[in-house]
Amino acid sequence: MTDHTVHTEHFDKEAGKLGMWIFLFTEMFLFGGLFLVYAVMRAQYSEDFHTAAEELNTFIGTMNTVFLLTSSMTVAMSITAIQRNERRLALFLVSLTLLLAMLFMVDKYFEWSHEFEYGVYPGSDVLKNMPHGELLFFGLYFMMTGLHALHVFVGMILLTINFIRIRKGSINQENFLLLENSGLYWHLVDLIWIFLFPLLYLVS
Amino acid sequence: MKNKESHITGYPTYAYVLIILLALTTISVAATGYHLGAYTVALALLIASIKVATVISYFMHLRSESLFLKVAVSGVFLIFTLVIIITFFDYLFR
Amino acid sequence: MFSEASNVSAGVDKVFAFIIIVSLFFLIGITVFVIYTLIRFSRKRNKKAMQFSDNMKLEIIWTVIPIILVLLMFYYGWIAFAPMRKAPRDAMRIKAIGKMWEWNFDYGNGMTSKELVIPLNKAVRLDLISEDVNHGLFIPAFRVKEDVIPGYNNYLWFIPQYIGNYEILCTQYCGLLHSNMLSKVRVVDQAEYDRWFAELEKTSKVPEAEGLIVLRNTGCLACHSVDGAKLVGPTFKGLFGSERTVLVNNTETKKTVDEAFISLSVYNPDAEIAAGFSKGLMKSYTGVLKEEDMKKIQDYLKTLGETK
Amino acid sequence: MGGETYTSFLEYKGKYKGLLAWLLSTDHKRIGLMYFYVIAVFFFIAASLGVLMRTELIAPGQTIMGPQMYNGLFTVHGIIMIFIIVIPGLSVIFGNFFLPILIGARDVAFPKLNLFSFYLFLTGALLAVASQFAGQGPPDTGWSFYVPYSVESSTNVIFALTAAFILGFSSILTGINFIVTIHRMRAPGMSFMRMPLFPWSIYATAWIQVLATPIIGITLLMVIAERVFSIGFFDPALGGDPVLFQHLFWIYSHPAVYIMILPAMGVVTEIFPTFSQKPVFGYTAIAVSSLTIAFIGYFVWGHHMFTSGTSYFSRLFFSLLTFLVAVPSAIKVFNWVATLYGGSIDLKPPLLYAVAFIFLFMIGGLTGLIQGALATNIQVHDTSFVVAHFHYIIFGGMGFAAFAGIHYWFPKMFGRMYHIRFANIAWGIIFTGFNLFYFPQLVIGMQGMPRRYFDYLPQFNTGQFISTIGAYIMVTGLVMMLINLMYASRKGAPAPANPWKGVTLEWQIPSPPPLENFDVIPEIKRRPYFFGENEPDKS
Ligand code: HEA
Ligand code: HEA
Ligand code: HEC
Ligand code: CUA
Ligand SMILES: [Cu+2]
Repeated sequence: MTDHTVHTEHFDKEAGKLGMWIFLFTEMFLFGGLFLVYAVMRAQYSEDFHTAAEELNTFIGTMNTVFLLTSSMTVAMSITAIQRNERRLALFLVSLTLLLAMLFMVDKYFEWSHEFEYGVYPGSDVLKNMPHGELLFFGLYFMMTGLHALHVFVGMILLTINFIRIRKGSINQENFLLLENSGLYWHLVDLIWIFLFPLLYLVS
Repeated sequence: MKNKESHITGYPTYAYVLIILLALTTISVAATGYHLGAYTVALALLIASIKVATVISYFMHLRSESLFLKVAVSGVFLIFTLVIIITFFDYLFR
Repeated sequence: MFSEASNVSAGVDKVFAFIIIVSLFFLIGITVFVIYTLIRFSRKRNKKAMQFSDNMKLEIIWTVIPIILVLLMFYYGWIAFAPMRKAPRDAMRIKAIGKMWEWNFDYGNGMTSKELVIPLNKAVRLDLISEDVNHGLFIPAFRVKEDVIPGYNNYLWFIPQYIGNYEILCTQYCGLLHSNMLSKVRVVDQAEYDRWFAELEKTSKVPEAEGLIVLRNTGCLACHSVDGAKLVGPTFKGLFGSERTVLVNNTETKKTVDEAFISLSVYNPDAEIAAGFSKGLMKSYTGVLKEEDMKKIQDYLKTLGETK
Repeated sequence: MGGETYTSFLEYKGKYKGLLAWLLSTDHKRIGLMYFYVIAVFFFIAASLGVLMRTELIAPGQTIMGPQMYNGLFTVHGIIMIFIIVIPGLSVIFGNFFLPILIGARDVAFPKLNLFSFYLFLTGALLAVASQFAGQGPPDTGWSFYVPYSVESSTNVIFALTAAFILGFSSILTGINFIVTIHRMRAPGMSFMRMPLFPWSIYATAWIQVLATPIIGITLLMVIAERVFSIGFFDPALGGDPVLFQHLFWIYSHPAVYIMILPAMGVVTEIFPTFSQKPVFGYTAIAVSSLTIAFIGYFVWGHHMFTSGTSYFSRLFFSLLTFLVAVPSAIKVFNWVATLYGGSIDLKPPLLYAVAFIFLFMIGGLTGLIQGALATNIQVHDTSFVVAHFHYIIFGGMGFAAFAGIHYWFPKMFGRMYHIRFANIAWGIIFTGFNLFYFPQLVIGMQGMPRRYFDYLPQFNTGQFISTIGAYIMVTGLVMMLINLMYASRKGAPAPANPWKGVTLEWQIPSPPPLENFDVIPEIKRRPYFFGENEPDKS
């Protein structure tokens, strides 16, 4: 794709990792904006936030936390596996991560469709007739979990690519930057959930 | 930056970290049952922060990264906290 | 030199003067110095450049002096600003209601005026209320300005110190006719104020025409005036009974405005486009405007009809 | 172009031919030039809109257009100028072209990502233009998109919001690229304290881009969600908070003004030493003040909201910080002046523009102080005083620095030279027109002429009239400058490798530079800007 036929640059692993970290900073601030809105709204409508949060299913939330935390561990382990050149194990760990991610999404799917059934979805009449604070809570809830789910989805695509490339051998003991960076990304998805979970499900 | 041989973290470390994280989650869920008033949020956020710090330093290997990156990560959290606090200068004193 | 129109204006002007004087000092000083340098050290006169690149003492001086100066500016700015947020308790309270694109001043008990009329030397507190989007209430002569934000209870206050007329402008962008959202403050002496107030009490007892209220509440007046001014759409003044040229399927037709014409224009505006206006600006009000309200509008427009 | 044979990046033939050789190139210099062309075209569009506005304002009442049109014009003028021209502007053009060369690298750290940012940028830019024509007419919210109006307006606001969102992402990716480039690709021996000052300013800028832009991204997404799903974060009818939107908007948009000015400061900092043949005065102070501006600049956003009913305490806080952030700018001004002093000064067009930059930037900055003080801000907020402030500082500052940079690096970029006398004359006309244009705006602003006014009270007529005449004069000069440069880029006399006797790395390679910049990566042994033996060798 490039016209750099004489490119002499060596491959710089540190640069790749640094770039990823900085990208993660921007992701943090992307969600940060939502957290800021959450904080301000919550300070104004703490009662309403409380009642609205009660309607969310803490069990599903907790399960999802467990899924994500565990998947974070498996993806971290897969890097160790690659470093030790245990390819089979790495493949297994990556697929385990994918499986956990899938479980997270399925859970999310049930949760959202449950809410939709009750007429709670963005712009619905039920929502519009709620007290303002509850309306805002659900607005934030959908926006935050929606954006987060989108990130989970992107993460799953990345993991799949990793899976294929480990099998093909283009990710190996010498060269596993992509896996490392995808791992970093995946941990970020986890980090954000760690904050989302108490803020949305555990307000009392 | 030094061209270090990548650090390899052993599997057991990760497992221990996960156990700690799960334990913290349990505490945080259980704590909602008690009515601690305004402290509930504080507690929940405190626990979440501990969890986040753990994930960053172990799963994301910040421990073994360069000093620059450590400073940068803390700087980012610092800036974000300041932004929230400063915004509340408006809302709290209105 | 300093305006005394309100109790805060002189204070604000002093801050202006202070900052401007300091600024001019630096602006002129630095500019003259640069020009001098450009001439004195031009390559013609100075073949070989001196080589120096540091001077700790200078650096410290020109860090500390600006810090002191800006802190002074901050302090004066604060001192002159402080009274603006401390309205006295016994201030006369008037609601200033902003909506697209006019001001209304509510003196209580349903007495509203388009102009702000106030007695001399009395503290006045305006409670700022918006009925739609953000506006900004600005009285340049008084050096006061605050934004009028829906859902907020912002306010401003002042004591007028001279009799006279002053502009009120809207400074927060609020859509199409933002620049026409003007009004006036009239500062008068107590006696005249009492007279004016008594008059206001009398006139505000006369109820407004029902049709006018409907027009206002439905938002028609955003685009149509009742006094002949041309806004987005044609004015309602003199409309009823007049002969209009309209475009039906791109052919010009003459029609006399009657009840049916108005109904059609409102429920299906694109069917007949008044000459000189473009399609699509006015939306259909089917389902929004009830039949009985339509009736009220038609009756009201009749009163605005051609009077010859 | 010297005697030795080499292929410059302009002539280099890779896999692709013709236009594709440019469109698919990952060479930082070609990408820089592509940005340059795109931005120049957009500048021309937005500037024409500005001139139309000026014409409307020549007399009170309706002159050449109605209010709907006028409101659309200043919105699109503002959006294009801010999001497409000045925020990316200098860092994508000169940053791409010269950052790698100045630090002795062959390219940026992620060349493909760089090309990708360019296409994101192009998409966003085209979308912004499309918002003019598609659907329900040009957006009319002002570039600040204040709710609730931006939620209610029936015009093409979503297009504009999406455009700004995409442009933001392009800006973030460029920022990441530059930070990593500076960290990883400096030539051997070039410590941070031996890095030229333009890369320093790009470095500070890149951090703001990375840390502030996502906030506007998410804010715009929320407004879109609000328009599409009526979720209600900001609309008071749904319990939302319009002032919260302003907070979020300015949390980004204030730091954004430093994204605009820092690279501009970097450019002029390169120019002063070259034309006075003297090292930069106070290297450390200039480098550190860039970082200070970037850091403090993050926490002063509230000075745009002094009349929005924010709390008394927060007004005090923001006013204080606003004043503090002015100090590092002052320090830079003093250092530039000291750099000139005692030099052997060659008053060529780049230096003319750079000196004009100091003057106009000072006026812009000092009027900023008036706005930063609480009492006076009340009077001038949302008046044409603010309009004059930011045109002085953006156009007079960043714009003039851009012109300075173009005239400085033109021979290097194109390998040709423009007509110097002609450039001087154009400079004179632009400078005169500029002041005639914006100074009256300061005066009528203080008297209470609000901004975004299509029509105005008769007492402001004189000022507005002079302003419009000034604008026409300035445009004449700008067109002359443009003609001079366009002519020179094809027909100008070939330029030597080092026409200004500069000492930074870009002048040590041929003009235009070869594909990979350096045959041998140079080794850096001392600070930049070393013009002779007199200076003791520091660090
Ligand atoms: C490149 C862009 C840029 C830059 C660099 C700045 C720099 C500054 N700006 Fe400006 N500003 C804008 C772009 C910029 N601004 C824009 C676009 C808006 C309007 C947005 C909108 O509403 O649409 C705006 C609006 C704006 C406001 C809000 C006005 C209002 O709407 O009410 C304020 C208020 O404090 C402000 C202040 C300042 C200050 C104090 C600086 C300082 O950083 C300036 C520092 C510089 C100097 C001080 C001059 C040099 C120093 C000397 C000559 C030495 C002497 C100095 C001392 C003694 C201190 N600006
Ligand atoms: C970079 C920023 C920038 C620049 C350069 C300009 C340039 C100009 N602007 Fe400005 N303007 C803004 C940013 C800018 N503007 C912003 C942000 C707003 C606020 C919008 C809002 O309120 O929401 C605004 C608002 C604004 C208003 C106020 C509207 C109002 O409040 O009612 C007016 C009115 O006169 C105006 C006029 C002009 C004019 C006549 C020019 C002219 O000076 C332009 C003349 C220039 C040319 C004709 C250039 C010719 C082309 C070339 C020479 C190409 C060469 C290019 C390269 C080599 C790269 N602008
Ligand atoms: C967004 C602006 C807008 C609003 C709001 C609006 N109109 Fe109109 N109206 C127009 C325009 C533009 C025209 C001329 C084009 C046409 O005939 O459709 C028009 C035409 C008309 C006409 C025909 C006048 C003629 O000379 O042919 C009538 C009657 C009318 N409107 C009544 C109303 C009423 C009643 C309402 C409120 C319920 C209303 N309009 C709201 C913009 C508006
Ligand atoms: Cu109301 Cu502008
Ligand atoms: Cu600002």
